[in-house]
Amino acid sequence: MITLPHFLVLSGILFSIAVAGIFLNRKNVIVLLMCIELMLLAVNFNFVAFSRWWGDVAGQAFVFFILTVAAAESAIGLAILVVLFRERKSINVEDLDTMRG
Amino acid sequence: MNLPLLSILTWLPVIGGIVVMLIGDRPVVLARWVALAVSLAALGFSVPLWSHFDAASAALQFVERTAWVPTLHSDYHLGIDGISLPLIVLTTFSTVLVIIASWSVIEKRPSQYYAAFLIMEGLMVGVFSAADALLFYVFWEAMLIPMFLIIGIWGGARRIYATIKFFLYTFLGSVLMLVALIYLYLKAGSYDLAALYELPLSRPEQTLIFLAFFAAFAVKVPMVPVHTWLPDAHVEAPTGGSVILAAIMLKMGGYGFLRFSLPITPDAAHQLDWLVIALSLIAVVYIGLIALVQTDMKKLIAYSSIAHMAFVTLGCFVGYEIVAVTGSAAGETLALSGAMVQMISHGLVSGALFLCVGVLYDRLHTRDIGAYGGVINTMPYFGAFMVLFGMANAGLPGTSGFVGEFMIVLASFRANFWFAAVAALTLITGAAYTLWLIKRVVLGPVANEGVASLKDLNGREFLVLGVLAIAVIAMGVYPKPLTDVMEPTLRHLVQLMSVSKL
Amino acid sequence: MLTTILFYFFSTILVGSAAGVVLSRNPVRAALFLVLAFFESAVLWLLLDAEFLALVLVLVYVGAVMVLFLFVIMMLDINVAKMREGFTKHAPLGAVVAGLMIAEIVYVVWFRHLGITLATTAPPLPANYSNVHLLGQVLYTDYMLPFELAAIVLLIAMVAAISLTMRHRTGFKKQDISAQVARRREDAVRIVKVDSEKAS
Amino acid sequence: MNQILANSLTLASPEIVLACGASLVLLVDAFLTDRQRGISYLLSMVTLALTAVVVASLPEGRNVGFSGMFVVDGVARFLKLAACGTVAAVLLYSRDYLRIRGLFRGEYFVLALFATLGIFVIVSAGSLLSLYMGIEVLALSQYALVAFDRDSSIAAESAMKYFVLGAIASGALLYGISLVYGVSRTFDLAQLAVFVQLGGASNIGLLFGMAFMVAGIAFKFGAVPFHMWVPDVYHGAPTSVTMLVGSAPKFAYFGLILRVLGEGLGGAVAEWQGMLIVLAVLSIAIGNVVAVAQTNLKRMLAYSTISNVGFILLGILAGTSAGYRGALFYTVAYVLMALGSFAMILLLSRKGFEADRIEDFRGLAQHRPWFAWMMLFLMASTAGLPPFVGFFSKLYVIQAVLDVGLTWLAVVAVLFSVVGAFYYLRVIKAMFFETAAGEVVVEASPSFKFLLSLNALSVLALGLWSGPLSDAIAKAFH
Amino acid sequence: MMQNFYLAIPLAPLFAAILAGLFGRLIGRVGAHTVTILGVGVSFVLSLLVLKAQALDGAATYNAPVYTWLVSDGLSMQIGFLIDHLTALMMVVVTFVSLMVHIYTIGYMHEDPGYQRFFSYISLFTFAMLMLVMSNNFLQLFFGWEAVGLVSYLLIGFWFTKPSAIFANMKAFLVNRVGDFGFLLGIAGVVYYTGSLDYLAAFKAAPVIAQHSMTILDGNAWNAMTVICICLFIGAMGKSAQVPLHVWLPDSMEGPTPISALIHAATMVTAGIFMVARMSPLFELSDAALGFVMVIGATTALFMGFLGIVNNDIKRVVAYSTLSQLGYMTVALGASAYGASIFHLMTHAFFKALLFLGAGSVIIAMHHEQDMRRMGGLRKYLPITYATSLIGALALIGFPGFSGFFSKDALIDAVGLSHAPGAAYAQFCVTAGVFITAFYTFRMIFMTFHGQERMDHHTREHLHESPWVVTLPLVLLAIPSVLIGWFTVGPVLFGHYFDGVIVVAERHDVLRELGHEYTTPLAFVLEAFKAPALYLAAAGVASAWFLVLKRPDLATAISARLAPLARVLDNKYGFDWFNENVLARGTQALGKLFWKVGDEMVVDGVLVNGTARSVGWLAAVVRHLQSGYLYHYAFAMIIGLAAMLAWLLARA
Repeated sequence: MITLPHFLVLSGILFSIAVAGIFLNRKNVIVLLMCIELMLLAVNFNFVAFSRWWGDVAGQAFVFFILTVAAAESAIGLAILVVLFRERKSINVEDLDTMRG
Repeated sequence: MNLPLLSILTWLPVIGGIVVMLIGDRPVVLARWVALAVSLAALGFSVPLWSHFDAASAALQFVERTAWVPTLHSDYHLGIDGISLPLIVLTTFSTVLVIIASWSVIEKRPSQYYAAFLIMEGLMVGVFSAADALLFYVFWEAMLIPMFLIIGIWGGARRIYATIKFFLYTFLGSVLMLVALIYLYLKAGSYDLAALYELPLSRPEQTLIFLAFFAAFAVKVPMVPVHTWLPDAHVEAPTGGSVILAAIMLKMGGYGFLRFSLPITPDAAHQLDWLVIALSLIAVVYIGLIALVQTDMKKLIAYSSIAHMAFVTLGCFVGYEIVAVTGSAAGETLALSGAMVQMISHGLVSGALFLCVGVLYDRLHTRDIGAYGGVINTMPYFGAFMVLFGMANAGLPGTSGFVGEFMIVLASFRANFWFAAVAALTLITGAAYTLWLIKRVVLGPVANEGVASLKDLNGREFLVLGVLAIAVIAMGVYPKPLTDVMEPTLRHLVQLMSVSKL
Repeated sequence: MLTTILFYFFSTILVGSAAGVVLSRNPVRAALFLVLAFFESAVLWLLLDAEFLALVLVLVYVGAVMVLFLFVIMMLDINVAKMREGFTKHAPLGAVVAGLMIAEIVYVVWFRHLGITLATTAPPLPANYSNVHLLGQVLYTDYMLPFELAAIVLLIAMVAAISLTMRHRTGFKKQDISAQVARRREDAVRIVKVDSEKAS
Repeated sequence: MNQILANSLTLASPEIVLACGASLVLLVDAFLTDRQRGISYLLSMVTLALTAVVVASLPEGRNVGFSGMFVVDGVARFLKLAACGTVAAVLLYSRDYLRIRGLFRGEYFVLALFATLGIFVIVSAGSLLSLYMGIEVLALSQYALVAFDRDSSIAAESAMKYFVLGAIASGALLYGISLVYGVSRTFDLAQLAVFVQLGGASNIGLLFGMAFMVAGIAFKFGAVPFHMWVPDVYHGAPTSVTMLVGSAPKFAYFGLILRVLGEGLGGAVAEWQGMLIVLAVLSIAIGNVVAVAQTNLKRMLAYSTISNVGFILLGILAGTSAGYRGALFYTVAYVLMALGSFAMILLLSRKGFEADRIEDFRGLAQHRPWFAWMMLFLMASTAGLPPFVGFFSKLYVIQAVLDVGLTWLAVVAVLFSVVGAFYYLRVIKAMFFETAAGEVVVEASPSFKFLLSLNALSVLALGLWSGPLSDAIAKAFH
Repeated sequence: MMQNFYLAIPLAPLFAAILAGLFGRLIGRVGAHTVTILGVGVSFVLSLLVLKAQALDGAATYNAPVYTWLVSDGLSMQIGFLIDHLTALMMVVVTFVSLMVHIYTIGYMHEDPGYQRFFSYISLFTFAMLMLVMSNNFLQLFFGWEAVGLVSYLLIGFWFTKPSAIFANMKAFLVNRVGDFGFLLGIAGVVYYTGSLDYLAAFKAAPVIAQHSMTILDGNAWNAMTVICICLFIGAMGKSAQVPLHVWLPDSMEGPTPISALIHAATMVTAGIFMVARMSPLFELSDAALGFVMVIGATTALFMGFLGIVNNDIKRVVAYSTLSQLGYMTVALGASAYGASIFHLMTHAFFKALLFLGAGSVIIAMHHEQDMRRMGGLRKYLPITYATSLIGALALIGFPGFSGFFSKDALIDAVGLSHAPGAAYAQFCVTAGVFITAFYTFRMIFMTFHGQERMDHHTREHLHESPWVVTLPLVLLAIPSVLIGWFTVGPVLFGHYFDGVIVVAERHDVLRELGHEYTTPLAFVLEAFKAPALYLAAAGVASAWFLVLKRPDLATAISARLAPLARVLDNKYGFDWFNENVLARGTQALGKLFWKVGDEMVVDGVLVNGTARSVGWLAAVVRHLQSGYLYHYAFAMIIGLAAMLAWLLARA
């Protein structure tokens, strides 16, 4: 029997993996962007599951907007990435340390 | 006379200071004369303040009151009583002297120097005349900035260390007071001092509030062990800064005790009076001994200031012990009155001593005692003044320095023989460090070529020191006008102190 | 029963591919794992009767966003050889924190049921249920404001992306038709009087 | 078009004007040559002015539109006006800076206007959904603005950091929203408030979601430990962008926290108060302490921001209306001071010289005494010294904290503000006590100087006479 | 009317002092001494009138305030005069000696550049001393007390380029301050118990004090009167140079000689004696205090006399003699023989001033040489000085018929009758002191005026008698030194002169006991031949003659034989050593310790800068968390989030 908590736990695991990915990844910025997508995906799981269980379309509507925003976000993220690469010739996370302290 | 005298005394110097700053250094002469004119005007306005003051009343006089911050129920509320009046007059008086004393001495941005002092003057008058706790705090803190600049811009070699130390020390103390004031406001619903006086407070509340106030005022006075900013600040400050610092800013601590700690938290003050008394007595001995071994003239006088201000705190708090021991309030007013007199006197005497050091410093650019010796040979008038002020500092009867100490010793004997005994030790230590200073600097054969080349006081310096000398002696010979002004207010204060707020 | 099997099957792959995104050394491979994760999610969403969103996920994410990712990876010409192992000595600590997060979430949703009473199964859907229809109905009415804002978000993304990445390169030759059309004779031809006799 | 929609659109008219204005600028700018960019600038200013006029003419009282997603009340109107003014000031301040650095492009204005729109949406949000959309409108504009100087490597780096961390924060916020939604079955803040009132305050799911949301909000504010982006972004972004990022959005975040915690989860104040206390204490402590070690003024101001955010949180965490009022007062005062401080950096910067180190201010009092005094006002105010407005703002929030019995918190806060005073003093020290290494050049336009003076003097004036501002705030909350 | 009259007495010298001090350059040397002598002269004449009115015309005691200094808490502090027999006597003594010194100074200081200043000071001193003795209250007493101390300070350091002088004046002031410390406490005690600073009011309430007890140290209840009296007496010890606060007086000889005569022999140092006598209503109520006074006085009387024996500086010998005589007066006070004490004070003022001025005259003649070992045989060069000094010496040793005889003999007898604690010790000391006094006095006379001439040739050629302004005061002082005892011993000592002024308890009243046997001065003189004192004095003179003139070698031999004792005496019992090395160095070391360790290390180093440093250190550490790495930032956020969640779950 698949209950709501099943989905919620799944989303929790996804969310945690995504988060862990962000701070475990020490090399590649672009993977960070992917982790972000993954994180939003996990959130969407929650919304969709709740929406289904409560029979309320609002949750799905929210997911719709999240998807839109996430797409826009990726666009900007990638744009910044491109600018960064042009300046640094690198997208290595460890190189992003000129400002500290 | 329907002029808003207190507002004039507060804002005239501030505006005058801004004007002087805008005039700038070109020409300096103009800035200087405007500064002098403003300070003289302020002194002039304090004359009617004294003459129209009803010395028989303990009530606030010259009251001005308009809404200021309605959301905080805080008013622009000025008013003075017998405690404020002498301190305000001392402020206006000292400022004039400081401006004259720095007439041609300051070379770096002189107009800003004068401006800073004028602004300080206004703010100090504000502190002494504010009848609203928030307004008081605003003036109290606002004063830090000009003083910070005065020490930092025109000070000596370690001026930056000294001024930052001064600033943070005093700021640290006063923020705690702010918390206490806000707390009181929340309980009383108003920042009006009269309302705070009537506010009942439980014992733990009083204790915490008292300690918060204590943090602010003890630093300002300063009391051992939070006194170490003072020697540094004094040593590094320019002469005028030292004078104002010693003559007035330290008084704000004592004023705070009288205006806030005692009437607002009488029970806690009673409960913790041992702390204040103990610290005061420790200061007399400890600081006295430290002053003895100083090699820097200003530092020596600074330490002597701390020891003298210890009398003020002793006088403020010994009253509770008097009641506890004798069962009567007789002597309380005497102690408070002594504290007030001591403040005024110390303002004159230490100011004068700092000016004396300034006179020497302007000539030889050192404050090291070892660099002098036999100054009186080349500067007889100066030597005479220095001996006079030294004697006043040592508390010689006939000078102002004696009056307050005498009153406080008399009063504290009522509380405990040892209070009086330790306090009276200042007769010995005070004389020791002062006379030793005089011996090494003023007396003796001409020590070196520097001393040999000294020129005696010029007319300006003579005027300043002469006026101070007259004040010191007049106050020593006939202090009654001063104490009469304060007496009803202090009696009222004793009443406030004796009514439990529990 | 079937849903249970499907759920566990796809969710296992989903978690695995998510882990693949995080763990793979090669960004291209990570992107492909992410694509896989999106597919699995779409399937699971179908299990939740969210057909429209499932399709959007595949179309928009797999079809557009992930392609963009791959495009950027290619364009930036990242030296994959240099992309060594990305984890460092602090990885265990990171794993602990991630585990803690999972534990906390699991505790709340699994053991505490979010503090509310949850129906074991999803309520049955009405007979004429149409996911797309329902969404379409609310998007332009109740959700008008966010919808407009979504448009603005996209506009911002566009403006930002263009302004950040578009460059006017020097030495770049392009045709300017209006300039060509607006050309006048005087601009192009200069009549010079030549003293013929002195030529040569 | 039905009446309800018409009403909604009327309520949203400022946003519409703003969005149209931004689009117009975008459109017009495409046809302008570099020398004509001034037109975009003017158009943006006109848009802001128009918007402000429209905001001011909105109906009084609390009005709801767009199915409850959009709320216009006194606070929203106040915050919108403040945001308009702030953004306009930022644009004016940054004009010369941008022009000199070749950044004077239409997109800057477009993004700034969109950011303003985001602020508007946030402060008017009636639902978690519109709140989220507003946050993203604002955030995306800011990411782009931070990276706006494409030739600056540190700008790109800071933008990247800002973006990634911001996305995590968004994720956390969304995760929290999803849990709250899962428990309360609504996005509407008013309904959420009802749910919380009816016993939801003790629901673990709700609280769990709330914690995620608090983390997201704390990131936006830059509260410790979600503050790490602040110093790098303030440092890396072009100063004019730093100024924008560091000023107007604070109004939005105030609105955000007010709407979410104050209105939606107001009934659970006992639950989020503890979290905010920790955040506030950490922010005040770490912000003030680390600022001491900074030599870069922008970075120092970033840490100063962190500590000030802690103070704003003090007002919020009291959970009383006086606390919210105090926090808003604080926000206004802080924005004024931050604007002025960054403007001082802009004042001294010129081509190839950013003037963002404290030592760049050496000897200012000798060469430009007027501006040295202005900076002194700003620094003293930020340090919380009377009679400047910064003092009163601290007074209000500390009062709020004391009012709910958190005396120790007030004491901690003021003690750390003493530490804070130290680094503001360092700036004053550099200006007044030290001598300049070389010539101090000021190339700013008269309007810049005028606005800066006005800005700094207002810090003093609002301190001496804080009545009007506190009255206005009280009215906004009425 | 009377008030103005009395006011004129102190104000005349004050006015003169101001004139000479502030406008000295304007009025010149002649102007300065004219105006000051005029001022003091007026005081003297008026004082004589007062004495006449009091002593002969039986004028009532005058007690009235001049003005109110301040009023606080119901305690009125006033400046006012109490004119009675005691005061009148003191006023005459003070103004007379002062006048003599003024005149003498013209000659003594005529070459000094600080001429006007000197006159200003001594006139100022006269003013202060008059304020002291004329006071009707403790405040003014203290004022005068400190004022004379100030002038003493200024005068000892008159030659301010002389290092020894400015050391001595500081020492004098500080030691006096130690006394004042006790004095001030005593006054505070009086005010506490009586509620008044006024003498008469306080005396009236005095029995009340004696009923109180004070706990000074835990477990020890002291009679309040004893505490107060001892405190007051500590003040007297400072001013009247009683052991151990005597150390300043010998050093004060660094000042010009007229000062030694005026201040450090005749007037100021007797202020302590005067004060105790004035306070007799208080002291009478505490036997313990009286015993204390007596023991201190006796010790001073004997042991300071010893020091006179070994000293070779002519002025210092006189100074030690002064110390010793002050001890005598103090002993008398302790024996409740206040009258005898005041009487001795008076006679001593004349003959000691005489001796000092005589010594000054010698010093002038010797061109500021003070070492007696370089003198000798001066008798023929300085006949007047010799004659007058001899009179002074005879008066000092109590040669029958001379003024000193009357006072000292009565004093010794009185001590003999006393039953106060320590009376036996005191009696021994004063009796033995007679021999010592005679010995050192005549040692001085012999060494200076007799025997071979030991001065160098140059000095000898210029030896001549001093000018008349110097010798006139000598003569004028010699007259009372010889005669005054005859006229005054009856009324002052055994009559009723001090009745109502000095209060003596019935059981203490030794003078009245003595008075029973008194008939006439002549009988009193003859009576002395029955007592041992006279023979001791004679023995003293004889020994001096033997050791100084007859067998000088024996003196050296004796001091060699008694080397340890001689060393003790040479070191003046080690008081100076103790003060300088233990007290002064000790306090300095303590001050340095407090400063360097307390202030600089603990308060500044640890608390203040330590806090600043630890903030800086913390900043540097926390700064490192801001590593610049994105993953650290993210990690911090996640930890924060996880912690918040954990905290929440722990609470829920």
